[in-house]
Amino acid sequence: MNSLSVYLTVAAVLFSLGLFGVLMRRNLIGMLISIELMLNGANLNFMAFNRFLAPEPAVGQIMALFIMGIAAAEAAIGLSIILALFRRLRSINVERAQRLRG
Amino acid sequence: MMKWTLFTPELYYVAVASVFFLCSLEKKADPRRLYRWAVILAGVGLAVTVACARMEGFLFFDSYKVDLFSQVFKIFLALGMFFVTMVCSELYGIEPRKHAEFYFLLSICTLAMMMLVSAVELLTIYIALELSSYSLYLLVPMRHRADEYVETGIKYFMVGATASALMIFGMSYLFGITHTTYVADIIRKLPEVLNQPAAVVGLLLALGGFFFKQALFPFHIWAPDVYQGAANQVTTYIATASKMAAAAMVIRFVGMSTGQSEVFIQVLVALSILSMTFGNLVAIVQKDIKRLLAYSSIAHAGYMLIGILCMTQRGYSSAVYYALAYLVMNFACFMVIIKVAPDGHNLQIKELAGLHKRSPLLAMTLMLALFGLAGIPPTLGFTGKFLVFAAALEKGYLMLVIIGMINATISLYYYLIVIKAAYLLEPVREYGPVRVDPWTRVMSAALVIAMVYVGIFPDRFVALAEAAVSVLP
Amino acid sequence: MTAMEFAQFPILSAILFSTLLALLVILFIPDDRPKLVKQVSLGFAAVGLALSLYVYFAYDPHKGGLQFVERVLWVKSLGIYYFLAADGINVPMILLTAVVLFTGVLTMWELDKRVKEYFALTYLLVAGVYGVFMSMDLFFIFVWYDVSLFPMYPLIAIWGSTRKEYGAMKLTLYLLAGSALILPGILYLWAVAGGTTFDLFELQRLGFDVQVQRIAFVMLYLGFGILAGVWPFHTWSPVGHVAAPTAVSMIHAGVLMKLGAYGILRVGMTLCPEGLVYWADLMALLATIGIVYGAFVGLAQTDLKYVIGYSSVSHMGIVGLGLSTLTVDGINGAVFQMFSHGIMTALFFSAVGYIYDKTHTKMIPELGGLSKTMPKASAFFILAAFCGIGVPCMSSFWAELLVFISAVKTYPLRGILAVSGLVVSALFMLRVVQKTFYGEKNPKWEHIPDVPLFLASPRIILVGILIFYGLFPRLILDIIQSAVVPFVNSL
Amino acid sequence: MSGSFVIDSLAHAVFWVVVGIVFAGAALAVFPRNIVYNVLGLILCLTGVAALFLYLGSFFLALMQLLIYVGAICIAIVFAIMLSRPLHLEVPKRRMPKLAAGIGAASIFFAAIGAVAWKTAWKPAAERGADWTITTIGHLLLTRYALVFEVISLVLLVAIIGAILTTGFSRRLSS
Amino acid sequence: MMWLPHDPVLSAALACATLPFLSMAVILIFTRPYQRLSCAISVGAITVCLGCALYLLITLRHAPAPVEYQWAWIVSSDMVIPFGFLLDRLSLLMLTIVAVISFLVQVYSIGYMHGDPGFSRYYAFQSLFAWAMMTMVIAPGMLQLYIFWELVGLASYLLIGYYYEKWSASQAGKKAFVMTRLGDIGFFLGIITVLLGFGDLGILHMNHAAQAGDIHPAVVTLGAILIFCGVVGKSAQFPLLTWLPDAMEGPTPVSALLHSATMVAAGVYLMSRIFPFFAASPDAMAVALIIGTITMLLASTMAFVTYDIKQVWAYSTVSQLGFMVMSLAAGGYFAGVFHLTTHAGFKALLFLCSGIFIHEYHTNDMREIGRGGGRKLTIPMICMTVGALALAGIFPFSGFFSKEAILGVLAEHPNKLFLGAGLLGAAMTAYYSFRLIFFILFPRSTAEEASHHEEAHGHGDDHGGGHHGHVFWAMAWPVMILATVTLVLGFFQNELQSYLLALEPASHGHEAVEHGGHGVGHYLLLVTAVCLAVGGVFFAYLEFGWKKATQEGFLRKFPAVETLFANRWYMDHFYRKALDLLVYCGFTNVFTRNDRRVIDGGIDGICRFTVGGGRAVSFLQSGMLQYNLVLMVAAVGVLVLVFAL
Repeated sequence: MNSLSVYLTVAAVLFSLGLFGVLMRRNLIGMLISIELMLNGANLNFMAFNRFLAPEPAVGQIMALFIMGIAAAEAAIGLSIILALFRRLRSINVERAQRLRG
Repeated sequence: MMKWTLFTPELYYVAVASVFFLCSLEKKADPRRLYRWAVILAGVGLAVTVACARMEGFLFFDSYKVDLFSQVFKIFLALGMFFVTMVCSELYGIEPRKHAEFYFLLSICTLAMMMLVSAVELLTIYIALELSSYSLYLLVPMRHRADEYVETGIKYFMVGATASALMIFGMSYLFGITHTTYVADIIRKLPEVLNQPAAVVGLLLALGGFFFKQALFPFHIWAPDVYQGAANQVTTYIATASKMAAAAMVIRFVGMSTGQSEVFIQVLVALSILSMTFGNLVAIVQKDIKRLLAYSSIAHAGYMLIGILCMTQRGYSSAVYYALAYLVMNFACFMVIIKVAPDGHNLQIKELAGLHKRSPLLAMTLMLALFGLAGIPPTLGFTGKFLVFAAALEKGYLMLVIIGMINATISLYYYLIVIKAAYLLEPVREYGPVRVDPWTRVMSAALVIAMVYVGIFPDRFVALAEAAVSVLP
Repeated sequence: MTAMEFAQFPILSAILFSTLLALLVILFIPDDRPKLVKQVSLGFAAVGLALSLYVYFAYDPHKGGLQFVERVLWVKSLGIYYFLAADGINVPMILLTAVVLFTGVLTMWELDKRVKEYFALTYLLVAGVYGVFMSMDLFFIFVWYDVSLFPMYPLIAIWGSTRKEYGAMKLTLYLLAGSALILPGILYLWAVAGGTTFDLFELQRLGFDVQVQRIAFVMLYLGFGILAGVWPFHTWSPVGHVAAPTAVSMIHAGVLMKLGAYGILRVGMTLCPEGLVYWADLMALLATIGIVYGAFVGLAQTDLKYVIGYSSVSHMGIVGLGLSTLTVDGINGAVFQMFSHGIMTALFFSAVGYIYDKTHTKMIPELGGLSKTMPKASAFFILAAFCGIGVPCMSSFWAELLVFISAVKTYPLRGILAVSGLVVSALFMLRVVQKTFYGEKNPKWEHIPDVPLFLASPRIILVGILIFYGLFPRLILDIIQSAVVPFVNSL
Repeated sequence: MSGSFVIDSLAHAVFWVVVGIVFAGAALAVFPRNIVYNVLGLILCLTGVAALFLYLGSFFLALMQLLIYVGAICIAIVFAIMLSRPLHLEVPKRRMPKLAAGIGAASIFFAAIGAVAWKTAWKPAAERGADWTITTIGHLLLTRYALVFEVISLVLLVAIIGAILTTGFSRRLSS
Repeated sequence: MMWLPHDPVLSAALACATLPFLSMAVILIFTRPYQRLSCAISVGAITVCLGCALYLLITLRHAPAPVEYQWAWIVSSDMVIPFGFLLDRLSLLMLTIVAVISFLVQVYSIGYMHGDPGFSRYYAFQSLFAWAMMTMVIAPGMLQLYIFWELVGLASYLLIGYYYEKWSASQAGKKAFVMTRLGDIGFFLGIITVLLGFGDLGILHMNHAAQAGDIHPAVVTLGAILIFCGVVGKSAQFPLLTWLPDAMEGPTPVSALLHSATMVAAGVYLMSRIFPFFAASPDAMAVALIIGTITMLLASTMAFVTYDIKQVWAYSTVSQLGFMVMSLAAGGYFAGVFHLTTHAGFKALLFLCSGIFIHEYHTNDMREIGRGGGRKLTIPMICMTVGALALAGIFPFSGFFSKEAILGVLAEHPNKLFLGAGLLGAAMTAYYSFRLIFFILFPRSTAEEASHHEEAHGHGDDHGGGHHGHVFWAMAWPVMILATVTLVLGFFQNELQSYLLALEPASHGHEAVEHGGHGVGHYLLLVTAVCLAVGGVFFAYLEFGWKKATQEGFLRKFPAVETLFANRWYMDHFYRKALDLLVYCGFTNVFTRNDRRVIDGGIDGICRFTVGGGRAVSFLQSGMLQYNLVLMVAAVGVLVLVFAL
């Protein structure tokens, strides 16, 4: 069963779980974690395609590598914004952030 | 070997970014001096970009393509950057000690978007896009005394991160189905496999990232909050320059399907209609002018998409023209907002009351810009809409055009409300005259003339846009 | 910029750009010199009038066809031409515009609020009107059409009266909603024709499929029809007229509404004759309803301007009816009616304007007996009312005559109904005249001076024109006919 | 043959175990309301993904996954948790409508991409290289992806500056 | 004006068709403040016109064929509407009548309107009236006739509502205009019918073609009946007759003009103008005959009960017009025109005389005038009696001759009912006209019938007091001239007949009757008629003139009938009700509501709906990040599903 579809399914599950987390978690850090999950789903996709379909095995790996780098940067920026928010609101609950609306 | 001269504008902006990075290390940077330097550097940047407009060639093993299309958008970006630095003379939205970083991030963002419009390889596109997004994520929460708007940054970030995750997920499908990351190769291979769901879904999700930048429905959700919550200058930048790159990329990506998939076009039509309608409807009830413009930008993304989804040369060129029009008109609006609210607060529509007395020039600029956004001749906004609709009708999308025009009528309503405030309402309390420095006067006059001139004599600009899109595969 | 075809002095451009020049000049006059603004405005209006008169006299009805042609390629890739020309239909319209502008400027001579902006916007508006009446290129027709619409908003909302913001908003949105149908219609025709030209006559030569014509004609008819006050899309008209300041009402009802009818004729009927034939029945029905309905509703109004507004609906119905007959007589009459209604309604509003300026009311029950205090001012309104009733020897009589003759011929039942509308219109006009001007002297208005000669001059001009063309209708009808005959033959 | 069969089936079994770990980690990262569990779940999940990378033939990426994700990102998150909200505070209750909406939207999406993944006839490339060496990756990084390589440094620079800027620590001692 | 001198006939016609208009324009534009000058201009113009008319009459009296001048007024497709002059015997006769009466009335008005603040305006309108009427009379085509016909209506509107500050006056003007308009719609449609069915609106062509049977009979009938609608409106025939009595609100000279030679005469003139056309359709003739008869009888009954001096004459006009219509409809072309002529004379006389009384006593009530000593104004009294005698058809006054001619025609009609009606009408005419005369001649000082009929609402002629000499004489001269005319005109019956009929060859049967109508039956009829008239006068004397008379009238014994008559057979009520019900409460109300609520409300509703939609949709942007994200993800999911499935 070590086939492309399995990997794609696993990736889809990871991605959807991440998405679910983003939609549902109130803890901003929890949301960030969920986004990391989504990126991992994409990563897994790249690696799977790389393994089963792609002509050049290096390309998918490089893709995944850079996505990791981006994820790191994203985490850094996300966390810093979350911390900045925390310093103002004394909370990292996303539901507190709903003053702008309509 | 590589012709590095092709890379001149980008290198120039790297240099600019370094300059401001160095400034940020300074103990105490004088905001006025920084402003002057920023204007000069941005102006030179515009000149450099224009000077490089006619260059063509490939860089970095074909992952970076310099052609008229990208150069035109680079000019738009440089123009946007220049515009935004111009209105930074009263940068009260940002803490004075962070001004250097502000300019730094602005240059980086511009640089990233310049790379974005030239990039023809998925990874490059992705990274460039992320770079520009990150700069903006950071610019948004920089607002001074932003207690009320503190949530903006996190909203922007979360939506952006989600959208970019969707995008990279879609790109992975594109990679999977076409086995390549080069746009040119994808365009070659995609039509064969377009009957596969993954191909179109990959394309659509990948487009999501740019739709996010463009604030197209359903990726628009950040726009109102961010427009309202960011400092006025930052909003200006987001509303003008950052839309340009997104438009270019949407053109590039939509072009991948080469009009082969009927369903894909229908989805784009639906998105465009939803975007126009949603944006215009919600804009009606807005009180904050920046928020109003946010919704209007959602609607305009829909109009622009009409041109793009035609997938013809005429359609793309109309979208390019529309992008230019949008840049100029939107900037004119924001310039007025910034000048009327020099302390950087968020301007309510009713605060514009009596603007025609407080500053006739600004009032006129605003009126013309809003009429332009509403698509009323003889402004360039009208010409843009006209071209877009012409392209759509050439493909026979009559209903789409009618819906677009009805939407334009709806939009006129809220633009008129703003104009009414500026021209008709008597101010509730005395606001005092608006301080308009000579530069702003020149700028206003130039904008007014540009809006009318390009609207009346569109020939050369249309030709330019057509030449630009003619290099697209 | 190729293909310059300036046969002679570009007189039409001169008229068009004189208004834009006026706009610019006015913008650069300092705020504190309102008198100068007015003088400059009047000067430019006079120049425009003189040039229009030149066009009117220089136009050769025996030769017919397009004259004073100016044609320059404007946007190459779309096939847009800067194409000005005039034929027998345009010439009266241009003249009408010039006259109404001139008298409108005179009528607003006592304006003291934001004078500069007012006249600047007026000139913008008029530039649009001229543009539509001169352009023979669909793109430019649409551009000028919109240019003529949007100044209405500030003009009404700033200088207006009763419910001005509501009226302005309603009018602007409604009319621009109309243009939301015109643009797709125009572009549709352009695209079907291959997307190479917006030149009206080239498009006409290319011809269209019947199905295309039917679709396009509906859009054009509805779009332009809204501005022409076609029932049931007329409700903006009374509301807008009531809200608008005097001269704006004059220009609006006098000229702008004609744009709609002109658009139907020039764009819709020229390009979609088959579509017109298909929809003519419905057009005639709507027009007839408009004629009768407008008169009846006018009967119930208590605001003078509402009355005029509804009379405009009724009279524009006559134009629509004439157009829908597709006969030379009918279209002759329709165009003639466009001209005479323009003059007449300008006279109406001008007369009401003076009364309103002095009494600050236009409610009929509050007025009454005005003829005693201001006989001259009243006389103008009464004369306009006579013209509205269709009294012979005033120009609109001829127009109505032609329209009704051809209407009865083409659509007997609707024609008879429309003719019967004349009784109602007589009833409601006379009722207004009676209630407003007749009766005992009203002590409230005793102190009001009668209109002095200078302020009366616009009305004198308008009355003069009405009667002049009423006595010598051929002077204008021959010109109109020179365009209508080939037009109908080409259908 | 039997040896390879055993190894194969063992590998197969381990593969499913790894998939189970990934799922478990993901679930742990998303569902519990305690943020610390989430981080631990994330770590678990990422490690599982690293293992999957091994299955997909890239030892290098698996290593990178552990280094960057587990080593850097998760630590950063832990620090953020420590800097932000006191852990002992009561976690707010879940709201059912939001939960339902979230589940609905996410499952639509899952169904959609699952269907896409399954319905698409994935075709391998005509010519497939087998060059899995790190050398090639390094070579590509310095040639074809040189621009990206440069830009990611910019990204990281922006991230660093941004993090400092946003959290309010100024590099200037004056403030 | 190069073409002017060449042809004196044309110049004269042109003068008639332009001078009064110019005079009006000059007065209105320039000489309004100068009353005497205005008056002089107007009277001067009409004098010239009179001269021209007489010149034309004399020059062309033996012309073998009608003289026609035409210029294209408008040209549209193949339709040419000419402006021009048709100078034949009928039009010249009528032109002269109009000119004479207009001239006399204008001269009379110098006295009557003396000192009125709107003196100039009055003369301007008079000029307009004269212009419209004269140009109408000599119109060569139906459209020109229609155009000036309308202008006549306009002029009468202006003159009836001359005292516009009086509500009833403006009301009466409006009523006159709208009611005649109602008839004119028919007229207009009739013209269009002829135009479409025949293609030529030249009066001579129409007449010839209709006689020759070149026009489809249905077209003729339809056209004739529709055109007759115009006659009904203009000449105040049943059922559109109620405007004419109200039209008394105008100054009395205006009434004189209106009732004799212009407004109402226009209708009958039209009928005689296209008489051959009418005659070609027996159905139309029958309709006209019935209408005329009804009108005549109805109007007479109304005249029985009114005390307003002008109203009596007004009703008498209506009934005499009915007579004329009857005559024409019965085929009596000459009789009708002759009666039109004589009637113009004596009716103008009657009104002008009444005007003098009214001017003197400031009241319209004949009893008041009588009590005030009306008989002391000898000249007017005599003249009025002359007029009344003519009206009653007593020998040798002009009315006698014309009425006899009409009765002669009616006698020829197969249905003798009409003759009976005619005779009855003659008797009634005599009764009510002398009722008036006796009221003034034999006043009763007691006011026993206090305010039973409040007809005489205060008249508007409240200018200057007692009559100055020249004022009185300005009024008296025209009256005396008219009285003379009334006396002598009847004796010119044969001359007139031969003049008029020379052009109308005695080819069609009815005319032959008139030529050889002096048989035994005719004399019998003559005697009967005179007896009836004298009987009417005598009956009136019994009731009003005799010393012991109660001056109550026999109708007092039938109060119901009296009320019916006094209320004009409730026709006004009917119209009022119909107008209220149908127009004001009906269409107007429904349409206005529809306009406000449905159409405008619909538009506003759409706008409100849009704004409301904006408000509703704006809840999507809830501010809660995750709700928005749900929206986004769900939308993307749905889009992806579209492709996946």
